[in-house]
Amino acid sequence: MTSYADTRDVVGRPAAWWGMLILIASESTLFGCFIGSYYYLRFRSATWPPHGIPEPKLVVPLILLAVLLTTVVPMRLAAKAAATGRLAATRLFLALALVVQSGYFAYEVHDFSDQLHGFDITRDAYSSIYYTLLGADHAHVLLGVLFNVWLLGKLTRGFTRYRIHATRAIALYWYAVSVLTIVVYGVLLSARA
Amino acid sequence: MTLRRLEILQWTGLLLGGLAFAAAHVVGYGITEAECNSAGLRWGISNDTWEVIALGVTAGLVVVSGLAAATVVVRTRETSYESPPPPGRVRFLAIAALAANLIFLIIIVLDALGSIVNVACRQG
Amino acid sequence: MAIATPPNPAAAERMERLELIWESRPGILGWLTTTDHKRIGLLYFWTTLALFGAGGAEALLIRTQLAQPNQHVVSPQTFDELFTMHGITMIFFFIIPMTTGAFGNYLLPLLLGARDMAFPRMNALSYWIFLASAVFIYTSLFIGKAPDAGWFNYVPLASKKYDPGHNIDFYCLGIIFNSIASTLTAGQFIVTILKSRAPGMSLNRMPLFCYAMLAASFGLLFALPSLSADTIFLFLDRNVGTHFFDPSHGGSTLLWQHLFWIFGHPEVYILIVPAFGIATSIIPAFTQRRLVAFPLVAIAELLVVFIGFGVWAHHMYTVGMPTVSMVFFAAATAMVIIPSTIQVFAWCMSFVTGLPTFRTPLLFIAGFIFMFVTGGLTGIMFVAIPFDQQVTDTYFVIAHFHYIIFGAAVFPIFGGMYYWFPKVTGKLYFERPGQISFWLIFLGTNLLFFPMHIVGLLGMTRRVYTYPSGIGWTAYNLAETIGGFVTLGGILVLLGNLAVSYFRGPPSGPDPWRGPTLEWTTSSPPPEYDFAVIPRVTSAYPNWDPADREADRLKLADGVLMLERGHEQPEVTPVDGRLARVAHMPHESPWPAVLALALALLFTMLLIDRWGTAGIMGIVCLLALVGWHMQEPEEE
Amino acid sequence: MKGPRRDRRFAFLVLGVVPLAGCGGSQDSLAPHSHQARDIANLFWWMMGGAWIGLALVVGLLVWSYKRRKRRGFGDDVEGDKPGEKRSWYAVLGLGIAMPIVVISTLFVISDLFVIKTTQAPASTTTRLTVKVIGHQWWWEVRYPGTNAVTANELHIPVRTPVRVEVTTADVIHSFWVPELNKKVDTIPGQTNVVELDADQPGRYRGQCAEFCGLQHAHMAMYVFADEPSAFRRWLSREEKPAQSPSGGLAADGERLFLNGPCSSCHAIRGTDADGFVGPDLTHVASRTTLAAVTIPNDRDSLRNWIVDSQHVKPGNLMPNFSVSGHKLDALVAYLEGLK
Repeated sequence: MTSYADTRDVVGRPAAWWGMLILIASESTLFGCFIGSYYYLRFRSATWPPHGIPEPKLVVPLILLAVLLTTVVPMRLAAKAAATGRLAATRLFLALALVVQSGYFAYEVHDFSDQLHGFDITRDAYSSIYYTLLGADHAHVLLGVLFNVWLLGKLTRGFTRYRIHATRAIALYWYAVSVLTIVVYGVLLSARA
Repeated sequence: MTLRRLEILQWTGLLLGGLAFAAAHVVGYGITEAECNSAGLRWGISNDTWEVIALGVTAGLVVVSGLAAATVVVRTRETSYESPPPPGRVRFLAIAALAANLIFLIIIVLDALGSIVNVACRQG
Repeated sequence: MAIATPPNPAAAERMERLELIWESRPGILGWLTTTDHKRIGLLYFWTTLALFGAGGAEALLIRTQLAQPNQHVVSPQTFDELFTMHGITMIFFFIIPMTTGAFGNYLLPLLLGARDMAFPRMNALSYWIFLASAVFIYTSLFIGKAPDAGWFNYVPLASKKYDPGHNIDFYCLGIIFNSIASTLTAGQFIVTILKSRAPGMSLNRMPLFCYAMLAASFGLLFALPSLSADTIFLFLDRNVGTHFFDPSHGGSTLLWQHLFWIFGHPEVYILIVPAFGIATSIIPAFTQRRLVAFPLVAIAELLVVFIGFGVWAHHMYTVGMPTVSMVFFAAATAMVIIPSTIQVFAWCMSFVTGLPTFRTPLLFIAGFIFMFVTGGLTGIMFVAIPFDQQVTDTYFVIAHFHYIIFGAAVFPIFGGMYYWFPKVTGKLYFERPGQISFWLIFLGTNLLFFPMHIVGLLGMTRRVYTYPSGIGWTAYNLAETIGGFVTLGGILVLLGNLAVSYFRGPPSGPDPWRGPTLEWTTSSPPPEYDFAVIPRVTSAYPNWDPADREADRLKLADGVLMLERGHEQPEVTPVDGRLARVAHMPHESPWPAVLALALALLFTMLLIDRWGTAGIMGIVCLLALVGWHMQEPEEE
Repeated sequence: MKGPRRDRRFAFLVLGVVPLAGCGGSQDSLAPHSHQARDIANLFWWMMGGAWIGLALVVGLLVWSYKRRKRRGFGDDVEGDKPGEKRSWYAVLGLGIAMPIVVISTLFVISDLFVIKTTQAPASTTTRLTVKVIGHQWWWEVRYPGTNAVTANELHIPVRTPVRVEVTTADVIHSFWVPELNKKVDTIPGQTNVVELDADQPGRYRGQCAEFCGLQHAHMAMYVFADEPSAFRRWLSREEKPAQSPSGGLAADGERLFLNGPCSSCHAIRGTDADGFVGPDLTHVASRTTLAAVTIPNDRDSLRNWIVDSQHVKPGNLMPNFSVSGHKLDALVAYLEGLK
């Protein structure tokens, strides 16, 4: 217990990172409940998806998924750059990720409204849980996009320890959203089985 | 035994059993849900077989986890659970894990008894 | 040994700087923008106390209506709204916010040796959202549109077809709104407990109160999403036309029950585990003995919540599940009892082997043990599925969970009020009236709840607004009603005692009980910065380690670890509590209140189907968040 | 009958509350009249005995701590702030872990592996009669498959005969519960649940909806009449018959009023054009002992009052008040009272 009143040595992860982890835990549980409900309803219906509803598309979603996953790399690089205080690099990687993510989100919204024309959310239990799950996932992508926009805005006025922590936390959020999206697609596509 | 190894055993003891139990609980319930509803007619799975498999595996994991905790408790009997970390904390959490795994194991056993003795899908 | 009087001029000068850095803005504005965990704790305390009054009034109205058969004190509709609001209020707006929001906020940093929560502004936000949600849900009562399908709100009774009014929409939105506040509290409790402990407080040296809060927070964090999903589904079913709960379109009414009880049963443990924490704080102080079997009690507090997630379907034994499914939950139900038996006997052995002085706080804990064991034993009976199926939805169940919720959750709250009253006010309460209040409440509650076991076995079902005479229920119901009013009397004595003591009580000094934990090392009431020196911790009972306290005094003299340079507190590693970094804490901020207000408007717009306006409010919330984060903790 | 009642009295004294004279009433889960209900009741008595022992143990420890409040620890282990720690650990491990695990596991095995077999839904082969009970807000519709018999709120079964009761709902979730005969079972939309009734002596057993189902949940009771098999067959054959219309006079006016008035839009009377299905089937309403789901007795005054002012008797029930009086009311009542 020596005099470390002035110590600024940094061990372990900042509270901000842990806070983000908590948010992720809470949101993942929400998705867990949606997914549980999905299968609960599925077990109760003889045909899934019900007659008259097309099986969920396979190819396009997988391609989109791949696109979204690629953005994990720049996010990771951004976090690393921030940790070592390389401002320009951080901005670059964030911007790169943001472009791809926005593109992904834009297409998904378009695709979502397309499907709604096919079969409406008020059609039956399948359509209800299908759109709820998909919509919730898209909403989380949107939140991530907003995070990145906000962070880039912040970084225009340089680094502070606070912003470095924010970068780490938001990167963590994106890893989680990517995993979440994989799981959600997995569940929705399982209707083909 | 090195502290590092004790650490690993202690965390195994603390986490493995709990996770295994949680998984088995959800899966075990899910199996019955699936079999005893219209979907199950299509899949035609046998409740007892699946339950016994799931619960057997889990019981194994819980036992492993319990043994890990027990090892740590034995190996650290010289230290007190109130002594400074890491050793004190390792012993502390190992003692806790031992109790936890015992409880998980009993639940798994009772689950198994229940799903074997009772007729699957008979409304209770 | 308060660190109120600095030992030398240098130290005095440093403490002045601390005062300046941490002092909060004066007046109303100070309270609106505060991020001080103690002030937020007090705000929570007064708000939840008021709501406790509301819930109690509802309960007494219910008891008055049921005092005699075939009475018409209130109309059936009013009765339904009363018991629904009673449940919602006591669970979501009294016990959870009282134990976590009030006790947790005020005490956690003090027991951890921290200066504030890990996320002070988030802490403020959780309070303002809680307040807004309380106003939101109580508006429904005053405009005569209160939820009326029970706090469990089963569909299809709660569906648009059978409940077309806004009553249930108030329920859905109010519950979602409130659970945002609880989630925020839970999340930052977890981070605070993991990251903001005093250096040296490793997991095996953390007070049991903190374990209890950790367990309750994990419970809230993982239980509330299930309720949110459920209420979201119901809101969509009612207002968008989805079919989650509509069997005619492939939905399932039982889906509601599953999701509800996946939240609802952990909820029960979330209600009582913080009370365990209060008990495990009071027992060592008044037996002058470290709690027996510390590691087992610590894990028990976590286990009861963990296993509590696996027992939900024992609320649904009568819905016609396959026997095998029920047995799964019965097995978990059977073993979730073990953590509680561990704690009960650890408490009792501490009583036996320590030197118990039965002052009011310990009396309430003894009463709590009695009530908890009684309710627990009837709980064990629900392991027997056939018996559960016989008595579920009767007054037997009401008796059971009121012994748990009033006996095991509220008794420790009362005990805690007495125990920490000197710390919060700097005054001592009066002992004699304290003991009177205990005995009134103890006898009152037993007279109120015990006969419910018997009328339940005699077949009296729950949620009936009246009952016929001649079935042998009348005498018991009358006794219950009398007991209710006796309990009210006891609570009034308690509040009166504390109110008078606040003005007339003798000064308490920093440590009237020779308490074991860190809050007793600082002055009463504690300074804004809680501790002048980040305390040294080498056990779970730091105030009983004279060497460490002496070390603190020396550090104060040399100005070590005072962190008087800025709005700072140390962060530690989550497991072994080694110093990780010094964190910069944010200052007071108006944004939490603003954001809560915007959210309240958002939910109001959803309620009255103004989706467009609701969207605009959503954007306002985002802007508020941006404004919030404009202000960064300054670096020196 | 004398035996169980006395020891139940005794038990209430044990429970610490003096019971009413002749208490127990007619909806008493501890006055079993079937082997299922008896098994459940016995289960309870055993559990209650254990519960009292457990409570005594804990209270004993607390009282003991009060008696020895001046002494620390055990034996010579009285030093420091953990006096008597070792023995306390043994107590916690023994009383807090080992003992409850054994006791509760035993309870689990007995109740959830064996007793549950007697109370769970009967296999369709083991019962000799099936009755369909349909929950409505706020009354019970009773049908006897294979016959035309339809009645309400009063369910007749042959005594000493396992009867399969299939419960469903027409609207929200209700719960079918006759505590003296068996556990309760909910009526779930889109699902049929089954419970067995097997009364071991003739009698009238009160039941009540146990799941909150709206405004008049409090007034949704029913009677189960366990008749001797011969009496049951006579009752059933009478219930099957359509109503014979009155030869003339007051009752005949009443029939005309009933069929041309609003009554027939909600109520059915087999053998007439009245085929409403919102309210109970009234073909043999006069043969029932109560009205409005065991809310009021089935006599002339109650019936009159029910027709003109049901919203006062049972606020919120789906039958509006009718402003009929004088001759018309007398006629209606006469007609309904003739429907034996």
